[in-house]
Amino acid sequence: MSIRDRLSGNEAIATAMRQINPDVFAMFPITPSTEIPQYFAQYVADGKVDTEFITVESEHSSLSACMGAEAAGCRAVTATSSAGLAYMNEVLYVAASSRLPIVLAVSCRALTGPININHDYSDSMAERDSGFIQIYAENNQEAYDNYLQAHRIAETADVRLPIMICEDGFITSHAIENIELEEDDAVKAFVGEYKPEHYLLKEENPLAVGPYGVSGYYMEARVAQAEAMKNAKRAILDVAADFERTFGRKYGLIEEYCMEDAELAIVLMGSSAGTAKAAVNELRAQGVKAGLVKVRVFRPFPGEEIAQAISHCKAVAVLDKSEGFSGCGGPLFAETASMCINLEKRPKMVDIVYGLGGRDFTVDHAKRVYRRLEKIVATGEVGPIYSHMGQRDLREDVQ
Amino acid sequence: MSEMIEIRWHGRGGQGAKTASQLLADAAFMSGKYVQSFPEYGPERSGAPITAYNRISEERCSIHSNIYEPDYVAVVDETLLDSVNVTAGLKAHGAVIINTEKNPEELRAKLHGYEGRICTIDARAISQKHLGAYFPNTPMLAAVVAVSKCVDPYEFLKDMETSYRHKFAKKPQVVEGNLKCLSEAMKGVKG
Amino acid sequence: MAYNLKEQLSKEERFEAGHRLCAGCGAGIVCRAMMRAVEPEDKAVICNATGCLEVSSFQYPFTAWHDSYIHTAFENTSATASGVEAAYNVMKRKGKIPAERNVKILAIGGDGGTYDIGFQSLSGALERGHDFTYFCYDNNAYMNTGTQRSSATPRFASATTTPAGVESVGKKQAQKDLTQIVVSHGSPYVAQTTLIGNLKDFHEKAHKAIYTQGATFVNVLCPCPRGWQYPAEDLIKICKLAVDTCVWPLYEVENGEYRLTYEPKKKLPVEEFMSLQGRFKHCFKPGNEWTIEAAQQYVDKKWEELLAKCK
Amino acid sequence: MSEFKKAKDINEQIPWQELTTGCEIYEPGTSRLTMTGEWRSKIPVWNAEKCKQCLLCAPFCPDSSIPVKDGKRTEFDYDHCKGCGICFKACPFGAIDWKEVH
Repeated sequence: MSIRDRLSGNEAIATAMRQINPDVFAMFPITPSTEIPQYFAQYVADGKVDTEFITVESEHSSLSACMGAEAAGCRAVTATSSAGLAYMNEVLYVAASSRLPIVLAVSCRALTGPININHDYSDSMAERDSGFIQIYAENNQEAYDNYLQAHRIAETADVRLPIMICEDGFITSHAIENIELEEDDAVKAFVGEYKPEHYLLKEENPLAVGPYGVSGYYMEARVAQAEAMKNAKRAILDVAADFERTFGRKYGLIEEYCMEDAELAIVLMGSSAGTAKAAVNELRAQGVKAGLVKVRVFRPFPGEEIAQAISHCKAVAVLDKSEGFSGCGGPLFAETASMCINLEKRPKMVDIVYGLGGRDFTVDHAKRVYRRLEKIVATGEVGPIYSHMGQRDLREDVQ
Repeated sequence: MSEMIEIRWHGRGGQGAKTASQLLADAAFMSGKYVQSFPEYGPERSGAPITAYNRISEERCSIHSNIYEPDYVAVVDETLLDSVNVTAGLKAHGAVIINTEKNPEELRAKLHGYEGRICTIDARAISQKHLGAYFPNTPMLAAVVAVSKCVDPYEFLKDMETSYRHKFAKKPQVVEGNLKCLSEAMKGVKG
Repeated sequence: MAYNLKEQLSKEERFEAGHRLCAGCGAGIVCRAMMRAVEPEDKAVICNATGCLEVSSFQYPFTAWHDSYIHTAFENTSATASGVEAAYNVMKRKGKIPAERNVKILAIGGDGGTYDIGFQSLSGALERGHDFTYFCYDNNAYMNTGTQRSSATPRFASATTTPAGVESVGKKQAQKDLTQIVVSHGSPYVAQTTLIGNLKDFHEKAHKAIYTQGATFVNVLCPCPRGWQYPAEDLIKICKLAVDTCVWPLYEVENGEYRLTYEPKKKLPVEEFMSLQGRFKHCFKPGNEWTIEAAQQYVDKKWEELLAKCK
Repeated sequence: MSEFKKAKDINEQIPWQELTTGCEIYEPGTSRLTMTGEWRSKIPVWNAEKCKQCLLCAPFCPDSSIPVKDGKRTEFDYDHCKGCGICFKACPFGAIDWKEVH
């Protein structure tokens, strides 16, 4: 039986952690993820978990300690945001290439500068090539559900990769909303025990982790890691299928909303998808064939699935909540567009960078995007492929 | 979604506007509603003006933006009226609920031409009387419920009693004080 | 138990031949002796900072270590060890490791990974008091990248980023006294040693450090023939001179109590240590005599300070 | 013990599918498979007759190439000895020569 409750995204994730009872939690605080280890510290203080809770001196060390613990044979977790994730950058790559299935909760927040504590994806997007699996949540429920699935995905034998469970800083992390929680025992049964084949503290044989790899091995090691990331796609769907059987809530790599006959579509991530759904509802009521694709899994990138979902559309806007500074669009657009390149028939596509550093994204903003797509369809003119939305601007508003 | 009620709270960092919005979400949650409670975050420290929000509805609300056209506005600290345009975007059918000892019409001049309903509640006096200290949140919460009817007032008092009895299991006198505080505030709204 | 070299060498080797350290590298001697200090019935997990030792002792698929080993990065070895220790504690608590099984957690890094880039994580782990022992093989510069100066490089040493030249007499600053800094963390056991005699001094300190509960630290002066520019075969002589000139005093600090473990019968001039090494060659050029005097004054001052603490 | 990939079966000819996950190794001391004796330009020669078995040479070998058996040193492990000469200097009895490799 699910338990009806109301929690913030951070407390939902902390609750999932409590139910899973990981072996080691290495923490260093940073807004807006700080509440996660704070809630957890209280669980430790109250004897609700028997986790070894290490209060390290930096995020670089929190992930390093997780590496040591995970390699030693434990489930190790941590949480961070923004500069903390950036500070972990080096270790993210090492954890992934060492194939250690650490679970990292990220309350996504803008990177400096100027320094800003609010939400966008500049932190997690900057780590998109780190080798971590990345799953994003629209709300507290998804943050909780994604976390419950995380260990199993990461620990899948032919995957063995670390995973980021991302929620939108403040918007999700600090907003209290209704949530369906699952019983502790049901969660434990779903997640299961961690049984690595080899680990540092194994009695029967030693384990050596993290070698120097000469050129004669490096390429092969990287291909193996790339294949593991490809395997993660199947693992995510398998775990989601079992999650649906067990708890009744359904997840995929992407969520298609009103896409069956959509002519105009937005591709976006996280809480903005929920806001945009309200715009779709309004437009549908007016007879506009609007739809949206919410990208739940960003790594591995569900390129074929997205391309398939939007292939029949006339115009598509990709909404990027991070500035990649490529000079020609954000990362979600670059990858979405590249995956459409071989479609027989493909929609006109534009990229809109929005919502940086907590700049609000409203239903009206979403409607403006659909109006722009209508104009593209009507005129056949795409206009600027890459633009920003929501900023004060001396130029004529391209939206 | 027409039955969704959106509320905006204005307070000062450390005074508990965020907590008040959470308490309201709790109350609405207990009466079976779908709720959202979220503050607008910045690096503000104690004393700085802050904003918090509530959405209360019968179905889950997928919108995650701030609220620009609230149905109700709650002002926890009267002195904010000098610096913040608290009624900005407030819907015509709505109301602003202000913590003050003044009468509603005495404050209209400070509300930037706002023509709608003004409600006041002397949260300080009620709080001092029943709780022996200044905790504006409890009377404010009751006033917002009384004005907005975002939850059924009778159910609200019942749920709050259950909640207080659980929360203050070892301090029954605190339960009584809080309940009196709520019921007096519900009756004491002016305007 | 009294130190017996024959018994020690009869133990099974735990740092294998075939690693790729330079011929004559002190680090190989350090690793062997470190592993002899772990009781044969106990297992160890070695956490190694990026550096010469790491690229040489675990080059895929060849590990020199008989015990479990993990390398993650350069600056985070103490943090990695913290995680291993946390795992060990929790696995014992949860019954995943039998109570009677003993695993010693060792961290090892060069002076770059310890004095400098790894200093933050070392300080953090010391302060938290994880039950592990950190061994620093201090070879006085960043050797893995080609002898760039570190904070462990002594004053006047020529390094590739502090070369001697017309306007330069090598490194301008004295060596950071990391051992003292570790003592200031309140570590229950801290020691300085090097590779001399029958390695009794090293062994006893390593053993005491490994078998003292808490975060303990052993700082080992570890010559690098390439970086210090001396003939590789002279390693023992160099170490002995470092000790007899008091450039590298041998002492230990147990719960804050200082103890000198070796006092030279005759304290030799620092010049004798310097003259064997190409990195100090410029100090012996006419006009640079003052550098040797300054080096001597510094060593004398530090030595007197240490003696005062050991009284 | 489960069957796992051995270092001796890992080389620069095998495909990526046959590497260990994360380039881990599950055995002790596989470096022994590397013949670092090939690096040698000078060679230590042990004179068993002069040797007093004081063992001072053995712990100073950075390459674990002076095996000690039953409390006595034995012949150098020339497969791995890099010829650094430290043992030659360590010996107080002149029982180790150090010669050019020809």
